[in-house]
Amino acid sequence: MNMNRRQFFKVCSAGLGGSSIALMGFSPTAALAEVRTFKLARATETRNICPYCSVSCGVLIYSTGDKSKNSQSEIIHIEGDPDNPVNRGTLCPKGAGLRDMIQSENRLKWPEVREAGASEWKRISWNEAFDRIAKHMKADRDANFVAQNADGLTVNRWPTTGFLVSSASQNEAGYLTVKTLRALGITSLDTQARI
Amino acid sequence: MALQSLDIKQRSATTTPSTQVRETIEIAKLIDVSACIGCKACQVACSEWNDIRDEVGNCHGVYDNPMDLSAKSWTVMRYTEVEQDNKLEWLIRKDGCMHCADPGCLKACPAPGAIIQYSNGIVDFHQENCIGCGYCVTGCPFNVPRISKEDSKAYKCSLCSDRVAVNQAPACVKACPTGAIQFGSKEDMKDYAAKRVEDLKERGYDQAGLYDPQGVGGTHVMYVLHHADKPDLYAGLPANPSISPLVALWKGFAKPLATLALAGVALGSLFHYVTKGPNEVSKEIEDEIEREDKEEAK
Amino acid sequence: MIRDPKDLKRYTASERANHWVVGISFILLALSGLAFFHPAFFPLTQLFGGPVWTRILHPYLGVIMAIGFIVMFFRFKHLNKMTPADKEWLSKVDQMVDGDDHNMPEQGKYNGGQKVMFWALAISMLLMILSGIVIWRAWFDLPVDIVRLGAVVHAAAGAVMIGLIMVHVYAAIWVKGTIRAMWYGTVTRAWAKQHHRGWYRQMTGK
Amino acid sequence: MTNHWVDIKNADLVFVMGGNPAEAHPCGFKWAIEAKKNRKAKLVVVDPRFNRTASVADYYAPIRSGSDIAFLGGVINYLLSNDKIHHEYVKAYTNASFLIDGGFGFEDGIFTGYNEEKRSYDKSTWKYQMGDDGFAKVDETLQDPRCAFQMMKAHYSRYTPEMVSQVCGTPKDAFLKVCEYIASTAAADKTMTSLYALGWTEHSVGSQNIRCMAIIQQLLGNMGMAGGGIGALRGHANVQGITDMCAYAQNLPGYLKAPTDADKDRASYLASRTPKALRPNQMNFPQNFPKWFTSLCKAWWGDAATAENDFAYDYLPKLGGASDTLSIFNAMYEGKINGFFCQGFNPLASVPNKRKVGDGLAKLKYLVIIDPLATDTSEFWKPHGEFNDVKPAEIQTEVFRLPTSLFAETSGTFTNSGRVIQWRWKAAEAPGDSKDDTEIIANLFLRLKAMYAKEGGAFADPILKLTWNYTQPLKPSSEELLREINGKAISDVLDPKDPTKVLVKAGEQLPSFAFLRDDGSTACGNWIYSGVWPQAGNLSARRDNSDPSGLGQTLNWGFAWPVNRRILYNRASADPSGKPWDAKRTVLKWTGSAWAGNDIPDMRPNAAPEEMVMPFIMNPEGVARLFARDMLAEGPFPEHYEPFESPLDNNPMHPNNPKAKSNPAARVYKGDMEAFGTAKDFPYVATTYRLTEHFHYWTKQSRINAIMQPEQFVEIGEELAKEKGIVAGDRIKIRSNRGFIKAVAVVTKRIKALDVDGKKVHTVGIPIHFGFKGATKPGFITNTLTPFVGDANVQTPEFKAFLVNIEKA
Repeated sequence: MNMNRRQFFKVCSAGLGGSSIALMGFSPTAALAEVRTFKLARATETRNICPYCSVSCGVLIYSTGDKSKNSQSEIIHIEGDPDNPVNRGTLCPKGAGLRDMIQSENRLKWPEVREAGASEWKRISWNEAFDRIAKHMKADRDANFVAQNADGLTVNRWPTTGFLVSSASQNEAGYLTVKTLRALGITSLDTQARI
Repeated sequence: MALQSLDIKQRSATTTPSTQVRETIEIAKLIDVSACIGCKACQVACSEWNDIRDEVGNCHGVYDNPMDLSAKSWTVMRYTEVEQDNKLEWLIRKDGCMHCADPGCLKACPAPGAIIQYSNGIVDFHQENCIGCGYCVTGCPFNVPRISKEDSKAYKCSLCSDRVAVNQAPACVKACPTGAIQFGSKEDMKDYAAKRVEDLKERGYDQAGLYDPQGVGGTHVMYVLHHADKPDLYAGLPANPSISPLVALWKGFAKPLATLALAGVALGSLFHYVTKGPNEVSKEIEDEIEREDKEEAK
Repeated sequence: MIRDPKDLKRYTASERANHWVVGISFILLALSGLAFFHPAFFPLTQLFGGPVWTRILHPYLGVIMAIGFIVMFFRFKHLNKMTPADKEWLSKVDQMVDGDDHNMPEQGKYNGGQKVMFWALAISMLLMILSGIVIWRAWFDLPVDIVRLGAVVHAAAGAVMIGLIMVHVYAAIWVKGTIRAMWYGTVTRAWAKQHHRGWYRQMTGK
Repeated sequence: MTNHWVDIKNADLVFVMGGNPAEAHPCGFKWAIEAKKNRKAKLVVVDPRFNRTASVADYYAPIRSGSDIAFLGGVINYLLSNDKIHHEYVKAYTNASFLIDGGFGFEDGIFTGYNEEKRSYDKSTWKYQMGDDGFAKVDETLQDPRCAFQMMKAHYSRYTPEMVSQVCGTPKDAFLKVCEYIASTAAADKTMTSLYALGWTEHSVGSQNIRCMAIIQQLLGNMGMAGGGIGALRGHANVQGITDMCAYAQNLPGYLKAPTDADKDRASYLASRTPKALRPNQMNFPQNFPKWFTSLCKAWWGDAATAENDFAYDYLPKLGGASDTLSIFNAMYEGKINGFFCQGFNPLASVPNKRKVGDGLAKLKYLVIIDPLATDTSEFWKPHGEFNDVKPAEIQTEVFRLPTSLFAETSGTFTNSGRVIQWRWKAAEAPGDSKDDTEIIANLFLRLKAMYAKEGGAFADPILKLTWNYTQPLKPSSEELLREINGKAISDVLDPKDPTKVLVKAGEQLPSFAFLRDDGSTACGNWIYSGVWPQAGNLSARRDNSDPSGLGQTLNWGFAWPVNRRILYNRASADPSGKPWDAKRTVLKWTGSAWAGNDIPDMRPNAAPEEMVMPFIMNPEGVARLFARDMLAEGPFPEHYEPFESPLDNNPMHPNNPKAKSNPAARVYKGDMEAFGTAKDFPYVATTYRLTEHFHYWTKQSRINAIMQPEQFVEIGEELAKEKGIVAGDRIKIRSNRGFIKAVAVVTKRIKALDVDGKKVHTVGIPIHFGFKGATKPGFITNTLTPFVGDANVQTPEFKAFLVNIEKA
């Protein structure tokens, strides 16, 4: 190709024009620099207490929605309660990760039974679960209740069913559990206090 | 210390100045290594706030886990057992972005607006503008940014710019159970550090001091160290970090100069052409060939 | 365009194809590379589908160019051995640039300037390949110091290479009758006789 | 805790031994750091490992796991022989001056009255000499060789620094340095707080470990002081509250000792539980026992509990014998238990000797798991490779798994280690069909009740007549339950001094336990919580965190039991004349007419100092006990005994008395003694512990915590690693006489070999937390290794000191 002076200028101006188009028309959108939106804006804040160790740090649980009728709320974040005099907003690695406990893949969602000798779980209804467990309890209690000991003293105990009481549930649940177990005569009970 | 989107000090790959008129407070995070128990609350709080979850790894025979910074671990604790003069110390340092006043990552970044330095000192990555070239990694004197294998974007600690923007402390700071991480204006943090250093000196740490390296213009994440004379003890914290001279050279004056040189070549050629004219085959030789052809034809 | 059957064959079809593979990939590489070289060129990324695509494509184009270049290198290497005549030519290059080629010594297929260009490009290309591999994060994960060095070398060698190619292109434009060698493969005997008399003699036996 | 979390900031010395609060209670530990920052306090750590707490300590001393009493006995000896004690405090506020029964003695490691066959003591001589006035005899000069002070001094004179070093492996100079730090707080205006946790309790001598510190704090005059006291750093969020509710056999809510077979009727029961004052003028607060107990019976059986039927005394089961976790699992192992419930409890992982526990569970007819998570226990029957090598077909236990809600999904109260009861608000619904614990209990109970009402059955009365007047019987609310716990007046409560004056009207909530009566006019579910929900409303939900004193008392935040008191024994923070020992940290002072200050007085408010009413109002002595009488199983003074698995052949303190090698009063079941290993086969001392990244066996289910610490590891010292050719990251096998686990080796400078009794002793540190269910890498259960023996008093298993061997896996 033989390019004369005029042709050369043509090529040059075409190149310039092309890059001008790139600069004006096709140039990238303005690179904005805004911070990520604050994710807790308008989230529902609920005050609670960390369920791990006995420091009992106050936590703020943030969930979606405003508790209106049609919106299901989901916990999206948990952080320390700055008002709580003990932790003053701080949390340890366990408390700071509480959301992953609440949303653990290993949360149980419905009652299950593993039949004697079976190798798998079977989903059952609450009604069936309560019914079967209550029958077991009554049968065992009626069969093994000790009204009097060998010396003939009234002892009224049911020693053959045991119960380990949660140290993670609220005082009220613990109290109700103890009250119920004592009324049933259970003496084989303990809690996590020493382990 | 409100942080609004326009309070920008520097943007990557941008040659014109950003808005400079508003005066905002320069902030800093102070990590008091002498009060750190290495509990990793900061690691968890960071992951929780920023919605990142790294892989469940393996134990590698040390307490460290995850073993290194990654696109999904923006801060990690580094544990070092040091025995000096028969005294054992377990030095635990929270590693992560230092938010340099003179950020090497920003300097190296070729994508406009992918790295922003806010006027409060936070150096933030904007993944939307990131092209994944990894130049920020080469620019960083602390080896902090990481490129995600999933989206090829660069990630690192944002100093929770979204929290700071609404006047909340970063998530790690808020969580830190022992108050080893403090947050406030850089000036206040220096004052706080001075008190801590005084206390440490009283306890026999003669070389206690503040780590605010001037090689990068100071940082917005600072450390109180018991052995400020030997930052290297703390899992290789650099004693005198600065932007690699290679990066400085390359991103400093070399590139504009090279651009000018290239423009010079182009313009030189143009002017050469218009002044000297094209180098055409001389009439003489054309005639010679013609003559030869005629002779041959005979 | 009708060609004179007596025109001299300078490049075979495969050589030309090879050159243009390298040439096109170079242009694309230069444009995409410049986009990351200096913010002023960043809008060039739009030619490639945006900045991220530019970052993704650039190294693959580099692979194409590298392969093309290596093939070409071995094709032309033997023609680019420096001779005393080349040195003489180089010593008088200022006259040449000034537009006066009367005193230039007789040249073979390539003149001294072209040979220097060949070797300069070859060295630049080698550096580009090595440094390019080092900084190609999608496939390689090397120590940061090496990557830093790689980035500098890549940028520097790239700038040099672009400069060299600009000279190369300009020379082709400036020396009339040159460009057709890479289009059709032939040059006129007059062109050959004027610029590469040694080669002219070799080809024509005159 | 006698004090509370925030109060740690008031200490001059934070002494951490038997615990690792930086690891296990980071947010509480902040107050130790605050003390360091703001009071220039010192932090001293004694532990087998240089742990996370040690990493920020001013001084660290190593110790062989299981030798704490030797160390602390040495401290007592140091304080006494160097006269570093708070004389006025010791004289006035402890039983130092009390004369001890002439029959009491101690010989070569054994106290008077030992019965080797029963492994227990006849404690009839472990008492004071009584005067004709019915009170204990005292010698104010503390010179009588039979006074508690002199007896104690003689007892601990054997605990020389050399002996401490020989037994504990602690270098002598390190031990003495620790003693110096501790001794510095004998000054009236200096306090030490002691922080301990399972590192003291999980030994066969757990209770006595803590007794040692009680003695030390008395000698230093630190009990009742701001920044003093003893901090039992408890485990679960509500383990304090559930312990207060006494969800264990020995006690009824509020620590009321449960009736046993020995208590044939209410009268004799009350008589044996209601002590008489041992010194004149003392408050002897437990004299109110009948009021607390009667109100409890009224809360539970209401109108069915009448004076005529002994307030339903017979409705309560009588305890036939031991009934703690270990004894229950032993009974289960022996096939004596048919049904079992695990409510938020994972015994397969958390009870010693996993194999024995698993075998026991396999003998059950039915097992009910009530838990939010899929626990290891719930799948004890399911094969999980070598981690749980079982055959389901051979296990005939019917297992039910009931999903329950987590903390965020219920409302109610938690009680922290500092006894502060705090209300929580429900934030979300539990996933799927989960139900609250209360709902599950209510459903089961009401079903049983209906069955008993219809079909009859064994002793149905306590079931049929149990008070259950909840608005939604199947869903009792936390608010209703907390009101029941607080208690209310059934009929008008009258002023005993002026019976015309009604203090609380019938039906109203009680303002505090001071208003409880033993005539059936009050009902109260847990007397120590009385006051948490008075007529004014729910005080546990108070959120005023103002702190006018600057001591961190925040009296208007939540409600601390008892009666919102934040520091127990706070009367002891002032001298006998009522002047604070340290005016800068005034907790209480005598104003001339009453006790007042920055806390609720642990004292009758108008008890003038001249009345000499002593601060330890729960003790019939009125003072604290250096000599613990018959309160503990193995002796009135703590004595060092070796762990049941010891690297030593004998107890270096009693080398010639095999009876005194290990705790002579600890219970060992048949078969378990044989399951103990010896140093010949298992040469290394192992100790188990928690990591800060995890909580017990829960957070292994939580992804983020699994990321932070993903896999079971074991810590060994560099020297042992070198001997065994192990490098960090290697997989190693750890064996005890009860089984083996495999884990990754962490090789560290932080565990050093110790020179114990002329022998080099290595320690192997084994974190718990891991198992075969969860987000962490599946692994073994640490308690496969641990021995099935507990503390002689409360049966806390000896998790902290046993023997293992290790090899590369």
